[in-house]
Order: sequence, then structure tokens, then C-alpha cells
Amino acid sequence: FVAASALAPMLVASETYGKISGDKVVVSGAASSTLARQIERGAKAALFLSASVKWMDYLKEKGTIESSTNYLSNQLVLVTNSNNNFTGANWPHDLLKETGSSRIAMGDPTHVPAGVYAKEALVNTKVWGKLKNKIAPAQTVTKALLFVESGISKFGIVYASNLKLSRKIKAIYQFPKESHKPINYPLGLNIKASDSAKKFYDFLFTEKGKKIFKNLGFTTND
Amino acid sequence: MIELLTPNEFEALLLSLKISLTATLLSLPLGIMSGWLLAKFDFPGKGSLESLLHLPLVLPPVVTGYGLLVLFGPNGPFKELFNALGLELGFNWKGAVIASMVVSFPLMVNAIRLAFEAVDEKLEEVAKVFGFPPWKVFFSVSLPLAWTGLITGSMLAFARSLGEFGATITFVSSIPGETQTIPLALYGQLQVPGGEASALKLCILSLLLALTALWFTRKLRKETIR
Amino acid sequence: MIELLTPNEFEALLLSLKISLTATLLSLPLGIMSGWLLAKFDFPGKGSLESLLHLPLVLPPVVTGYGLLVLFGPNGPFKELFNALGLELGFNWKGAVIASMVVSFPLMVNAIRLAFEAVDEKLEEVAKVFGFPPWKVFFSVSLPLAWTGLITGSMLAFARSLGEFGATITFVSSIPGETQTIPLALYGQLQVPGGEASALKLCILSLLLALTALWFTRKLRKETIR
Amino acid sequence: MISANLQKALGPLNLDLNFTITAPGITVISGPSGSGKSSLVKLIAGLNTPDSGWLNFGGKTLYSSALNTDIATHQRRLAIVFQEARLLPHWTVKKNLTMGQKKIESFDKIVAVLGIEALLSRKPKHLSGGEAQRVALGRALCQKPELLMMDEPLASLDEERKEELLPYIKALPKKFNIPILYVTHSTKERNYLADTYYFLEKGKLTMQEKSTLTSTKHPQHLQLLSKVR
Amino acid sequence: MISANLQKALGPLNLDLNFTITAPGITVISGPSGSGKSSLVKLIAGLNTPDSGWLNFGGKTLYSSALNTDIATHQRRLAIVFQEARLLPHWTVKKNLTMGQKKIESFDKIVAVLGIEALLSRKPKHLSGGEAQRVALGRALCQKPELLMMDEPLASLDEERKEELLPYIKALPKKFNIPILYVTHSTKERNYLADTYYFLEKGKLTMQEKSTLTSTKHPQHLQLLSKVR
Ligand SMILES: Nc1ncnc2c1ncn2[C@@H]1O[C@H](COP(=O)(O)OP(=O)(O)OP(=O)(O)O)[C@@H](O)[C@H]1O
Ligand SMILES: Nc1ncnc2c1ncn2[C@@H]1O[C@H](COP(=O)(O)OP(=O)(O)OP(=O)(O)O)[C@@H](O)[C@H]1O
Ligand SMILES: [Mg+2]
Ligand SMILES: [Mg+2]
Repeated sequence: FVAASALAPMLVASETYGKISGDKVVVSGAASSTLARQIERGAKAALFLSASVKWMDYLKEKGTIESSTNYLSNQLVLVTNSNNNFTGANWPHDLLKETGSSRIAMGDPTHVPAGVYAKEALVNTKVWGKLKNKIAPAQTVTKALLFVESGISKFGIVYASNLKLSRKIKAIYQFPKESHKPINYPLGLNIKASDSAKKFYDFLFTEKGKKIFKNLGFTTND
Repeated sequence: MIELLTPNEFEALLLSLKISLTATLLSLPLGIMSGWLLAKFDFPGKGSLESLLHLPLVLPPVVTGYGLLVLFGPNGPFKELFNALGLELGFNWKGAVIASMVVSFPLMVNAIRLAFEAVDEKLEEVAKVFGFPPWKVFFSVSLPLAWTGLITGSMLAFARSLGEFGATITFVSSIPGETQTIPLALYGQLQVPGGEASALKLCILSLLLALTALWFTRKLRKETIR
Repeated sequence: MIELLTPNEFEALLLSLKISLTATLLSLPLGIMSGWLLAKFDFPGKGSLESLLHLPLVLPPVVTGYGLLVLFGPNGPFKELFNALGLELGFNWKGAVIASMVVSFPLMVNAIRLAFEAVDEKLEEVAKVFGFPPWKVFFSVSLPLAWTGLITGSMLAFARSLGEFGATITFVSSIPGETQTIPLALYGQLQVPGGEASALKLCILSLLLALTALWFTRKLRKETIR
Repeated sequence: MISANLQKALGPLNLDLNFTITAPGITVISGPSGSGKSSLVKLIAGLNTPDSGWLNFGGKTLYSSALNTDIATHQRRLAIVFQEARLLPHWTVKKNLTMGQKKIESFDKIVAVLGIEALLSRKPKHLSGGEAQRVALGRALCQKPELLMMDEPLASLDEERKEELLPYIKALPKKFNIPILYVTHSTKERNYLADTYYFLEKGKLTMQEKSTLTSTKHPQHLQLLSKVR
Repeated sequence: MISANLQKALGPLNLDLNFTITAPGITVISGPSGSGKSSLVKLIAGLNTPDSGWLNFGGKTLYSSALNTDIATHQRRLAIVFQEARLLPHWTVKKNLTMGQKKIESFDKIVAVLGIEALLSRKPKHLSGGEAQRVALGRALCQKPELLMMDEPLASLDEERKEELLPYIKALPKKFNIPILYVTHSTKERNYLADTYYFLEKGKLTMQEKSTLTSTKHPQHLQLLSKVR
């Protein structure tokens, strides 16, 4: 099971691994919360790559997952439609001024991990107070991206890895690492996982495995 | 009761009610027209119209929401029209109304269509013979005789609007007090570990609304006096 | 056509078809029964039955899915029952069928109910007088005369099942080849860079399925020969 | 043998039926419009539940409010020609006649006397008023009921056809050994068919003497008839 | 004045109507069941489109296949008593009579002669067969049409009521200066009402001589009548 935002590289990884080992890996992508609840309710998912530490901890508490490692990390970027000619030069002045009557697209800060980080970053850059009524809380980061793509939002705050999803989007500003908690994707192994599942788990930590994720905009934690 | 709700939940309740009611009432005239056309006439392009109407039923709500975003977004083809009308749909409750309407429309139309099909043509003929022009035949005979269908159709549309989630959140996001209806608030609560209590409360709210609607429907049905 | 599809897409197509068809066919007997009960009888608890039937319409699909997960999931209360029956619903296509059935049932029932309500009681009386026992009255008079409603109801349920997303992904997750129907595959593709082409293809697939269903519906409707 | 004592309130009308028909043959029931003739037929058929009373037929209790008996309509072995044709719209004329039964005795005879040979494969929607009524009549004649009830079965037929059908109906009770309850407004039909004759008015049945059959209850008729002819 | 030349194929029947009614008064049309009488009424009303031909009424062309004219039914200023009552089930009897109009001339008179005073606030569902037919007749009488057509309006009424209504109907053409087209199977009604008399058979209309009105076309009737009386 894999958080929707990390589905793309996981698909590639499973395919690559399938070619190497001959084992078939089945990947299922959805919101971390959905997946966590399914695992809690007995889904036979050997591996769980969560977009949020919270849901991983939740499962650990329930005893379905023993331990986890922060496998991936990601970065937060401010994006705009490629048609716009804003740059990040005047950050955050432009953001405040140009948003106007539109809304900034980001994950819902109450529960979407990307939104939680984005809020943190805005709080730390001291603009949250002015912007908190100007955000469009999307159900997922990908949907935040859609808002920017369609032009209904001028700006959006998404993961760096999301940039690969759309050619109509450009990043104009990368939030500094210190502005928010590290964005980590913890990877956990179900206590009931089979041996072959463990092998795939191990494969993900090989250089080959990590490279796949790097190619798609993630950073892997060594 | 109200004291049991947090302000957020109360806001969601009112918003759900407002959006669902508006969507149902706005759909009704169009639903009646389409149901009637489909029931009583054969015309070129009937098949296409039928398909178009059923689109939102078949497409996953995400796609519908995305479609709405493309169509009604600031770069969409209706941009000028909406500007002229002073209508802005992005990220506000009006957009949520549109999403609900689109998604619940097929349900409404089918119920109304079935009801119109069941109206005896011979009774419509009577009205014609006695000098009723077509519009009057429609309003004084066809429409009243299709009453149960109207009621059922409206109830379905209202209920579907109350439960509407995917297209709405994709089209207008989940802004508390603006577009965050009960289902969206509920979803939010489910995403937070430990949010189940509030989620359950919202669930029950939904149900209460639905029960009221059903009760109302039953009353109105009884008015049918064939 | 088939060559244009990746194996994954083809799998999703077959799965969607299989799940939607199974769900529609399995719902039909129950839908006919409920529609008939609601149309023809007044009984204590009718209101409650009606409310229960409409629940899945009012609740956001996510909640429905979550409810199913809790009720029918591998750790749910019916665990032993299902084990005894050799039925496993968790995370396989059967679970997806259940999700589709639950979600589309209100649509089916309402269409069938409307049709039964429109059947002239006097004709049922004729059959009784000529010695038809109740079951025969039902099968040889009521049911054939409610034909359009059955068709419309089935079509709505099938279309709704084709588009079903929220309850399914929440209940049985999105496992390729097992539970990943077209809408779920579509959702996945939207998460993958460069997935738009495939997403569009899946969209069109959905539409083609729906068009076929509608065409079929029109054919069957024409069989009505009042 | 039918004997009944049935009460039923129908809006402003209080039906109070008290009668015993011992003789076989045709019992004609007349009475002004709205006097309860069709309601009587429905009560005997069990399509309407009486408020109180009892109904015996051929030694069986079909209904009794005291005993809480109410035999279901489909077990009463009846055939009815309703006042309206009430054909089943999804079946052909032929299937409406046979009601799905395989073998109907003297089917061809019935079809011939009703003149509906040419209609057998049609759907009821495409029938004229009189054609539909003839099919409804044929449907009842195709049955072998224990009691046959007809509610103005000839009302919308042309006189020629009526004249052909009257002898046929008159012969039925002997042929099949069944009683017939025949509702009509027509003095002519009544005079020709009635073995027993009841007059229904304001919900009350009164048996008329045989001797009144040839005269008419309402002198006004004769008066007008003489004017017209 | 009505003149028509209309063709219409109805299943196996080819209606070929060719007639001119110049005289005011009542034109009676008889003919065996299925000969096309109701269809004729529908064609004149524009409820059915002819295959070809033309129809003139009072100097206006209502239909002409050559001129591509087809005046809509609601503009033809008609009133019809259909063979079936066809009351609007969602309206009370009163509203069915007035058809929503405020003032109806001699409303009370019509209601009285039909004996439907007690029914005015009822819904059609609760009417007996004859009651419904009387209301349908009343509905037509409440109109002030330019042409009144009646399709067996008295078929299911009791004879007393018929005798009362016949003189009323006979007086209508003079009173309102309109022509009436009256379809009936009854020789009695025909003889009493007809100013002109047409016989329809197998889709063809033939005008009957005035002199034939008092005799009957079908000797068989007399034969049976003598048997019955
Ligand atoms: N839509 C139709 N399709 C085929 N045949 C039809 C249709 N409508 C009527 N007919 C046929 O046309 C003929 C004339 O019908 P119509 O109702 O005019 O008869 P009618 O003279 O009024 O008879 P009746 O006295 O029985 O009412 C009938 O044989 C009928 O079956
Ligand atoms: N469901 C009902 N509710 C109220 N009144 C009713 C109902 N059904 C019938 N009636 C009334 O009961 C009376 C008897 O009706 P019924 O149909 O038995 O008359 P009928 O003798 O058959 O008359 P007709 O010769 O006109 O057919 C009528 O006055 C009718 O209005
Ligand atoms: Mg009657
Ligand atoms: Mg006719």
C-alpha cells in the first residue's frame, strides 16, 4: 500500500523489481488515511508507505506494524501556472499582493500532509495570518495542482515531486528546509508480511531502488 | 441540539442544507423539461441527449469535478458568459451548487421521465379537445399526473446532493463556511486519527436531514390524489 | 481497440464490467421486491425501510465504504458468518460488488417503485378474478407492466456502479486486477506523471460502456408494448 | 346456490344486500346508475371487503365477518365481465382470451360468435370500444367458472351483435351448469334473459315477481318509446 | 357546415370518409363495431392525422394534405363525449365539468338533468360507470363549442336517465346553433335524434334516406324483438 502522492515511483519500482526477481508486486494507491484504516481492519498489505508519520504511528499503536523507517523525503514548492510570469524573486511579497481575490491551492491543512507542512511554512514566514482565509484546501495535493493548472488558483503549494505530474506548472520558489518539519514518508512492514515481501522491502533500499524514487523528484534518506 | 455542535459543524449543516436545496430547486425546471422531452418525444439527437445526461452518473466524481474545473474555471469556455452575469463559481457555494446539480441531475430526470411515460395520453387528448393550448395541457394535466415522479425525483436529487462529495471537493475544495458541506467536513474528520467522534456526529446529522426529506416526501406523495 | 489498451487498462475494463454487471444482476431481485413492497403496501416500519434504503445515497461514499469496511471487513462482526459461507469480501472483487450494490441500490429501488405505482390495480384484479394466485399475478401482470421501471432502474444501477469510486476504494482498496476498476485506475493515473493520456483513455472507456448500456436500455424499452 | 347478507358503506351509499339465489339460471340485476350494482359484483368477487355480514356459495362460506373467513379472490373460481373491458395491455387478444391456459374448450366457437377471429394477434390498445368489450366477454366465456358475473357486457355492442349473443348467453347456465349474475340496464336484455330478477335501488335489493318481467317498472319508458317509434 | 374527404389506414381497415353535412341539427352515425366510428371522431378532432384528404368546417380548412394545413386540436373549438369517460383523475367532478372555466351558463341546469348534484366534490375514481359517463357528457354540455361530437354517450345509463336526456340532447342544436355528430348503436336513439343519418361500414360512409329512419336496416332485430316481448 502506498500513499497516492508516492504512487508513481512505487509503480516503477515494483515493475523493475518484478523483472529482476520474477515476483509480482501488487501496488495499491490511495490516501494514507484510507490505507491505514484498511490495514487496521485486516487488509493483507505487506508494506505501507505513508505520506504522514501520524498514520504510521497510528498503526504502530494498533500493533499491525512493528517499526518503520523514514524512507523518503520531499520538498515544498510554490508553484504557478506556466502561463504566468511571476518569479520567486519578490517572495513573499508577490504572493501576498498577487493572490488578490483568488485562493492559494494547497492540501487541506487540517489533514492532508502536504497542507500541514505548507501551513507550517507559511506560519514560519509570518504570512499565514494574512493568507489563512485565502487558501483553497484541496482533498489531495494532486487536486491542489489541478486548481493551479486550471487557473482557478494563481498559486499553489505542493511537493517538488508533484512538478513531474504536469507540464503546465512551474515552481517559482522552494521553501527552505527549516521552514517546516522534515517531510518524511515512513515505510513500515506489516508484522504478518511474507518473506518475499521482505525481499521487496530490502530491494527498495538498494541503490537501484532509491534511484527510481530520486528520478521522480523525491529525496531518499540514507 | 445546536449546543452539541461545534460552530464548524453547524456551519457545515447550514451550508449542506442551503446547497442541496438550491441545487434541487434549480434543477427542477430543467429536470421536468428533459424528463418530459425524453418521455414524450422522439427527436434526432435524443440518444445523444440521453447519454449526455447520464455522463455524470458514469464518470467517477473526480472526473466530473475536473471537468467542471475545466469548463467553468477562469480559462474555461464560459468565462465571458459568467463574467457578464457577474457569476463567479470558483471556490464558493455557488460552485458547490453546480457540482451537486450536475451530479444529481440524472437521478432526477429518470424519475420524472418514468412518471411522464406513465401519464395516459388519452387524458392529455381530452384537454386538447377542450381547447387547452399545449402549455396548458402540460401544466394542468401532464405535470399534476406526474406528481409522484416529481417528488421522487426531487427527493433523490436532494439526497444525492446531501451526500455529494467527490465532484464538489474537486471543483471548489473544502473551505469551511464557504464550501465545506457535511460530507466534506466528515471526510476531514476521518482523516485525523481520533476524529471518529465528530465524524459520527456529522453522519447522524446527514441522516437526520435525509429523514426529514423522506418524511416530507411521504407527506407530498400522499397529496397525490388519483 | 484492445491493442490500444495496456494490460492494466484492459484488466480494469473487464473488472468494471464484471463488477457492475454482477452488482446490477444481484441487486435486481432484491430491488424488485423492495420496490414492490414500497409501492403496493403500507406496513409498520415502512418509513424505516425507506430511510435505510436511502442511506447510501445521503452518506458520502467514503463513509459508506468505511461502514462496509467495519461491518464486512476481515475483522468485522460478520467475520465468522462469511467464513462459514466461504465468502471473503475483504479486498477482492466480491467486496467491490457489494460496495457497488449498496451505493446503487436506492436508484434502482426508486425507479422500480415508481413503475409499480403506475401499474393499474384494476388489471391486477382481473388476474385475481381469473384464478391467478398472488405470485402469478405478480409475475404475469405487475412485473411485465412495470417493465420500463425495471429497465430504467437496472440502467441507473449499472451506470452508477460503473462510476463507483469512493465506497469501493475505501472498502476494498485499489488492487490492480482484483479491485481496480476503471474509476480507480483513472484516479491512479492522475497521480502519475504523464498519466493524463491513460486517464483520458479510461474516461472514454467508461463512456463507451455507458453508451452501450444506454443503447441496450433503449432496445429493451422498445420491447414495452403497451 | 348463493346466499348473502352483506353490508358495505360506499361514501354516501349504504349497500345492504340480502339475497338467496337458489335457482340455477340467470339472475338479472337492474337498478339506476350508482345504485351499487358493480359494487355488488366486486363484493361477491372478494375484490372489496364487506364491512360485515356473510356470503355462502355452493355450500362454502366465502366470507363471514363473524367467523373471520375471507376466501381470497383467486380461490373463488369466478369469471367476470367487468363494466370496463380491463384487458391486459401486454398480452395479445388471444392470450387475453385464454389467460395463459393451453386448452380452451370450444374456443373457436366463442371466437366465432363474438366475431373476433381477425383480432386474435392484436394488442388491446388497437381495439375499438366494442371490440374490447367482446374480447372481455370472450375471456369470461373461455373460463369454466363456478359463477359467472357480467356487468353490462353488451352495452357498447351494435344491435345485430347483441341479438346474436343473447341466445348464446341464455344457453350458458344449462350447458355448463353454472349460475350467472347479469347486470344490465336494458329492459330488452332483462326480459329475454332473466330467470330471476332483482331490482337494486339505494343499496337495497328487491326481488321482482316473474310476472313483472314482461311489463316494465317505469311507465315513462313506454311513454317515450311510443313517442319515438 | 362540415365537408370532408379523408383517408386513413388503420391496421386492416381503410377508412375512406367522404361526406358533407350542410344541415344543422343532429347527424347520427351508426355502424357495426370496428367500422371506424370512433376513428372518424378522432380524425375530425385532429387527434389522429389522416393519411390524405381534406376537412372543412364552417368555411375554414381544418386539414388539407395538399395545402399542408393541419389546425391544432385545441384551436378547432370542439367538445367531445368520448366512448370511455376519460375524466381527469386529479380534478373533482366539478372541475371536470367546468374544465377550469369560471362561469358556465346553465351549469345548474346541466347538473340537474344529469342527476350529478351529489357528485360535484368527488374525485372520478369514486364514481360508478354510469356516473362517470354522465359527468363526461356534462363536461361537453358545459362547453360552447362550434361542433359537438358524442360517441355513444348514453351506452351505460339506465333507461330512465336515457329518456330524460334524449329530449335535452335533441334540443341542443337549435339552442346553441351548433351541429352535433352523434355515434350510437341504438335504433331507438337514432330514430329519435337523427336529422341526418349515416351508416358506416368497413370504413365507408353511406347516407341513409330519411325514410329509412323509421324502419330498421336489420330485419333480424325485429325478429328477435318479437321473440323477446
Ligand atoms: N392504432 C390502431 N392500429 C390498428 N388498428 C386500429 C388502431 N386504432 C383502431 N384500429 C382499428 O380500427 C377499427 C376502427 O376502430 P374504431 O374505434 O373507430 O371502431 P368503432 O367504429 O368506434 O367501433 P366500436 O363501435 O366498437 O367502438 C377497429 O377495427 C380497430 O381495431
Ligand atoms: N371507493 C368509493 N368511495 C366512495 N364511493 C364509491 C366508491 N366506489 C363506488 N362508490 C359509489 O358507490 C355507488 C355505487 O357504485 P357502483 O359502481 O356500484 O354503481 P353501479 O350501480 O354499478 O352504477 P352504474 O350503473 O353507473 O355502473 C356510486 O354512487 C359510487 O359513486
Ligand atoms: Mg356499474
Ligand atoms: Mg368506438
